[in-house]
Amino acid sequence: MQKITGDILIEKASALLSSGTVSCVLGWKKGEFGYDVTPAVFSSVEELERDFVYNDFCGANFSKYLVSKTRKLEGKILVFLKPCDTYSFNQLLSEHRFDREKVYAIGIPCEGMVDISKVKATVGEGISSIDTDGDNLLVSTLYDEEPVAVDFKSVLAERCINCKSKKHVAYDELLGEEGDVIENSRFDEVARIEALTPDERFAFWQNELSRCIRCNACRDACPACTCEKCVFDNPASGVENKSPANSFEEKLFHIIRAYHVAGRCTDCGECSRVCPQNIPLHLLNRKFIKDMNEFYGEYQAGEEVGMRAPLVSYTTEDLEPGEALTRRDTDA
Amino acid sequence: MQRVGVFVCWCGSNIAGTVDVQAVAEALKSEPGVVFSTDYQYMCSQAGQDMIKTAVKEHNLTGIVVCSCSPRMHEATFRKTAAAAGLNPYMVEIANIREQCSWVHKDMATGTEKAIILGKAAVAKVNLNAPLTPGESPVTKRALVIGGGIAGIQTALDIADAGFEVDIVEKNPTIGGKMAQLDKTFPTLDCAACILTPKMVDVAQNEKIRIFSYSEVTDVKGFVGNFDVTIKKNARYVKEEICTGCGACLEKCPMKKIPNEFNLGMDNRTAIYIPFAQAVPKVATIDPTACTMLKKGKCGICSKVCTAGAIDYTQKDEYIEEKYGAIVVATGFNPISMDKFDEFAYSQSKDVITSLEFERLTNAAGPSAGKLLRPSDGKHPHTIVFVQCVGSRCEACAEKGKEYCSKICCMYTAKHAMLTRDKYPDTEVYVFYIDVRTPGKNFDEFYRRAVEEFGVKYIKGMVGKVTPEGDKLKVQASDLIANKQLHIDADLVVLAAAIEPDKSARPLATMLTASMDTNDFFTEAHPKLRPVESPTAGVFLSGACQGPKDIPETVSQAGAAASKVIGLLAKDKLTGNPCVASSDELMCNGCSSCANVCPYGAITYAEKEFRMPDRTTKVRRVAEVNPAVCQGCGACTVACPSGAMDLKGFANLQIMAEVDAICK
Amino acid sequence: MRKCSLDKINLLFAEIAKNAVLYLPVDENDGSAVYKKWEDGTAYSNALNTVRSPKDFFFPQTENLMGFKTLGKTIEVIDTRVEPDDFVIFGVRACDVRSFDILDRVFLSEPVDSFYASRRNHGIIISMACTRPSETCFCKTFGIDPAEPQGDISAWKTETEVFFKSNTAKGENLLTALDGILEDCDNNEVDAQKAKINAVMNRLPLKNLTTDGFGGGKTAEIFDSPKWEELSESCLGCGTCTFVCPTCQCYDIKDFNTGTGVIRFRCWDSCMYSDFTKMAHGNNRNTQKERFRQRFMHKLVYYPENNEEIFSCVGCGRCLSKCPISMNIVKVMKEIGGNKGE
Amino acid sequence: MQVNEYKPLIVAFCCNWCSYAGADLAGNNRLNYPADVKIIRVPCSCRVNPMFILRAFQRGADGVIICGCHPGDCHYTSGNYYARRRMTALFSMLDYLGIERERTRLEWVSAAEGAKFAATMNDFVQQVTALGENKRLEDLRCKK
Repeated sequence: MQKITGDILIEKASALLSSGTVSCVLGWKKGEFGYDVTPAVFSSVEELERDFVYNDFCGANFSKYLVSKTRKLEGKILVFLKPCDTYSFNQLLSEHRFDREKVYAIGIPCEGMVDISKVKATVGEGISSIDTDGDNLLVSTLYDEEPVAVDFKSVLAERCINCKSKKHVAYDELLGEEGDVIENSRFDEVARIEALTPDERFAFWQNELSRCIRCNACRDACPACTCEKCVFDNPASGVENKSPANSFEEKLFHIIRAYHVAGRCTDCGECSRVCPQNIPLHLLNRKFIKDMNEFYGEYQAGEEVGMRAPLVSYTTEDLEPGEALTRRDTDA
Repeated sequence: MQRVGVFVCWCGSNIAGTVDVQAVAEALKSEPGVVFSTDYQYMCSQAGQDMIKTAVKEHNLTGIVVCSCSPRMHEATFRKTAAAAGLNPYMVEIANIREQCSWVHKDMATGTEKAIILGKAAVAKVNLNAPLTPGESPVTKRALVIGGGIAGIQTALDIADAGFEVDIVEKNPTIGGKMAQLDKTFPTLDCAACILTPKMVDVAQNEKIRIFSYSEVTDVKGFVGNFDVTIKKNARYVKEEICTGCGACLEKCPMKKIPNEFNLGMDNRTAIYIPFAQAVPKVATIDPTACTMLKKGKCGICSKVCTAGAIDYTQKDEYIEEKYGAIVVATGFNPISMDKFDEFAYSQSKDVITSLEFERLTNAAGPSAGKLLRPSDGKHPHTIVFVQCVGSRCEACAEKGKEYCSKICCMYTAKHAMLTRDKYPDTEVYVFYIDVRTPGKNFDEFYRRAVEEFGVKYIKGMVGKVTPEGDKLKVQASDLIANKQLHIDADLVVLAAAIEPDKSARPLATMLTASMDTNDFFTEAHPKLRPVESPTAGVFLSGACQGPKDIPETVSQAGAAASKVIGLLAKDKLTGNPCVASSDELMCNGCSSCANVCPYGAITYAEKEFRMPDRTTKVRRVAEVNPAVCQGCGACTVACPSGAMDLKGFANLQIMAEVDAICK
Repeated sequence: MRKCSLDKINLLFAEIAKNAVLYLPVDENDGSAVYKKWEDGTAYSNALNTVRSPKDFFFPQTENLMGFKTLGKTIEVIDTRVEPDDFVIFGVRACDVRSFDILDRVFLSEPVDSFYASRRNHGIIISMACTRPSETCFCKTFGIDPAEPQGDISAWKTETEVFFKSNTAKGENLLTALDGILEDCDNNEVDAQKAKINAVMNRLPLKNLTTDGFGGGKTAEIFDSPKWEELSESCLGCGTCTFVCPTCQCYDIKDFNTGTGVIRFRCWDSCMYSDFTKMAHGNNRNTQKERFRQRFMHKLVYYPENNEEIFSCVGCGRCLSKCPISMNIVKVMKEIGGNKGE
Repeated sequence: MQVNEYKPLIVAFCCNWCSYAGADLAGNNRLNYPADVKIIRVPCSCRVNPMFILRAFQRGADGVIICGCHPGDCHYTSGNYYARRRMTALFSMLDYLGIERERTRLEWVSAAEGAKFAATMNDFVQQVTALGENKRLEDLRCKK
């Protein structure tokens, strides 16, 4: 359940719009069924009052939109950033992907976002509305007389269960109380896979990646994937491909995508959220993060602007690849 | 698609012995783009090159593949041939079918099969080659010589003689190096000082040469023709330009018990000192670790006695930044430490000495004024044992000594033995050796004289143990020819210690980005064809920093390095390596990953306007590569996530084409 | 009408699988369902529908068209076509069945797409009436009755039994072959089932969504609507909607260099992609707005214009549940079409 | 009679300054290693893009080895340090995906180490031969 309400955000945004501080607002627009909110640009108070919403389904990370919107839109853009979004925000600034001056960032608290597929797995299809009641979601369906109570914590998105930080690392203004970086167990699943035998690992990933339909949603939603043109879309790159013609190409795309964002990925989890096939793509990115933390020291992309990512720096004493693997084996 | 000509070289039987060259030529004929394919005995010969030129004309070739020796050997040759035939020189690719094929595989079928695959890879690559034009950069017409021994001195003099300015950076208070410590020189036995000191004076008096003594290089940036070097002038607490070298301060200095480095600690010097009488610059230096004024603020005598007023206790280290077009490394050598050779009792007995110490003992300016006296009791030694190869050719014990031959020991030991017998005929002189190596002009004659004329007792065999006993040194050794054990009661034992590169060489190599071998000797660009150049453009090698050398060899290499430097400085502009990185600005995100990994700072960013397909304009930050600064390593190309950064001559598509060709 | 008790459904599957490859929806761990090949022990899913549509069986994501073998400078053309085995798809929903009509109009009109045609010939579709439509369902908008699914054989499922009715000769032949397991029955239970479904249909949130404002001839009216900009504002330009859509049929033809030859294949493409229909001069739809508009104009205007007013959307709701930013055809229809669907 | 013995295909990326020269030296000294090794010259180990490695596996390579100057000896000062981090990350990821870690290797071979080059190649070929064909990163379309 979100502690801050949409009304507070609307009030804030309206004030900034009216005063001319910002010319438009990047926010969530309500949809048909309560859970299908859409990122949208609001440019008037009327639009805000009519459509703006902030609820348990506002998972979309707006940071990436700033790359295109700051180029396209006139004036300053107001953007609402949840704690994890602020890491992406900083990372994009480190990479000079948008003009900070064109953005007014408001940090907003987040209690974790709900994965609607988990709700559906509990109550089934046919959701007509979703309300909240304390720590529960009250889900009304076409098939149940009474709303079904669903424990909020039980339907949190994976990335929110393993939330790494409630702290905002960038903002112009903060609404609500500042949180802290959280001790989390987000690498446990990676460690579990690492501990499998190579055959098991291969089977695991073969099964996961074989579902890929190369819709590119992971890439297109990823705040680190902001290339003007992705190598996989560029016929001149020599590796362009459009579909996973076979298991090699599935792996190629996902290995290279994860590699390209290695050290830049803030672990926001958008890739896994948007995957229509529910492939746990974050486990690829987290593998790189975990490795680099273990081999080169703790590093959180986006923690500050201007940090040097592990793959664009070095020490003369770095581990050799073989040593790194052996060390991990013995640690495990 | 190019029109490719393939030229398969036999290299006599070097290639043709294990590779069916005709089959290779025939197989490559059907590769895409290939319009002509042939083989010839020596493609690098004039006739071979002419063959290429004719083929280019007759078949309108746009690309050339030579299947031959390593590109490190003849790529440049064939690029020139291509240029002479009117092609862009970078339209040439070499398939290395000698070093990486015919020489490492014994079977004809295997060799031929692999040669064809390597040829296919080269064809695949050349099909994607594009003509490249090198960029130009200006040349700073000044050279830096690092090290002021005989190598550095000779190089500097030769460069200055050609009219270019030279700076010598020497870490010691004086130039002169190891040669200044020597007594006589083989095989002519002229006195080292007599031939060296005039050269030192020449250096001092040459208007084109500046000496930064007691100084070191702390940073090197830039590239061939345009080095930016930071030189640290260590504080010597004496104003160099005022000090007249009169030596009054040395006499009055109360700290007189400082081991004298110049005499290898066999006598003492004062805290303020001039290493030796002919030092250049002849300027005093205060040893800050010994001077009570500097350590405790008490004394100041030297300042009082200096009539010139040259003493300055407040002097600070000074950093000087200079630009150079070329850098010569002449950092020289040192004898290795004898600490690990306890069997020779070096640390137990003062009468076990190294050859360099022996050199000082026999030098008229040395601690014993040239009289050969035992360091322990000042008595005349009657039996002297010379031990050769102490730490040299030490295959079994790499952590103790060196695997290589130190090259100079055989000759100087012969010299020492001969001179001893000449001056003190009553002395018994034994030399223990593994082999006596005397390849050099008049070298073997010299060694024979020592044996035949002077009666030095050469014994093939190694000394096993030296044990001090009373005033004698009990030497146990084996005589391999007579096949018996020997016991000699010696008065003096002289160890021919292996030599190793100076310790300052390793950090310097890192600064210069010059490569070194496992022994810390600088690597030459080519062991035979480019022996005085480092693989790093604009960095040259002079003297023993590249490998053990005697004086004649050092001086000739010094001259050779100088002539290479002169050749470089004589140019107004340098044409660079065109195989540099370049960014496709339409793809570039401006994310800075490339600049973060560039070791040369070759990448900068600019805000540029782009006209979009929908007729709007957008301003984006994009990377720009300075082709004169880029050295073409390719680090940026992999750091770039969008693939905007690519490397000319080693482009992504080219390398992938090679991969494809090899794997198909 | 014939029926089979649910207890015996596996016998039925086994019988079908004797002569053809049988595909049916199977539950995944994450609660979704996917079509999988039936093997002994495979359980038929109760899910409403699959994440990927059954169009994949006729129009797979990648399909080899032909090959070239190169030897030196010679090229040999290779026929890579593999004649598909006979197959049966079980449990296709009414909406998805309609999608085959839409695809047929594209691929089976002259010139006939022989790859598609061949798969159509080899495939038998056993549809399944819906029991529990989702809030995202709006097949009714396009005149589809989820209680009356088409296909070679129609099927209805109750708590205990599955009922079958053949619609085509192919379907009848299959049902006849299954005589040993099926038993004849009347329509009563199926009619009751249909009534139940229709009752639910009247409660669906999108029940009143209409195609008003769309259809052939509407291009001029809505092409320049300012709403397109707003709707497409947050579109990521990914291909999720396209790839889960049962009616999207665009593909790209590409060559893959194997090192010793070339495989020419086609693969799905998406009009949402920036390089879609890219030509020598560049791209004719340069902004995401234009690409976004194209997708919906095609489904709701261009296709009906060329196909007797049949819309190329079947209301299956996949894009509603899978779009990463929850933008979808319903929101477009409501905004642009001017009907609120309330 | 020899039965069709399995011969692996090994792609070796060698930096121009050290390892390629080391390979040349191995040749100069006539130090044998299997012809299964095919060398691609790159200016520096940092030029090796992970995509090249995956490409080699796709096209049928059974093992890929990257050779560069010893740490500290890079002709470009730091290229091999970046290569080391990149390859560590990549190899670890491939291992995570269940792809045999023995198929990839990073070695430092100086221009003076002809013997090491030959020994390394002999060893790597042996190691890959023991694994057999690369099945986990293959692209069947590229099979002969």
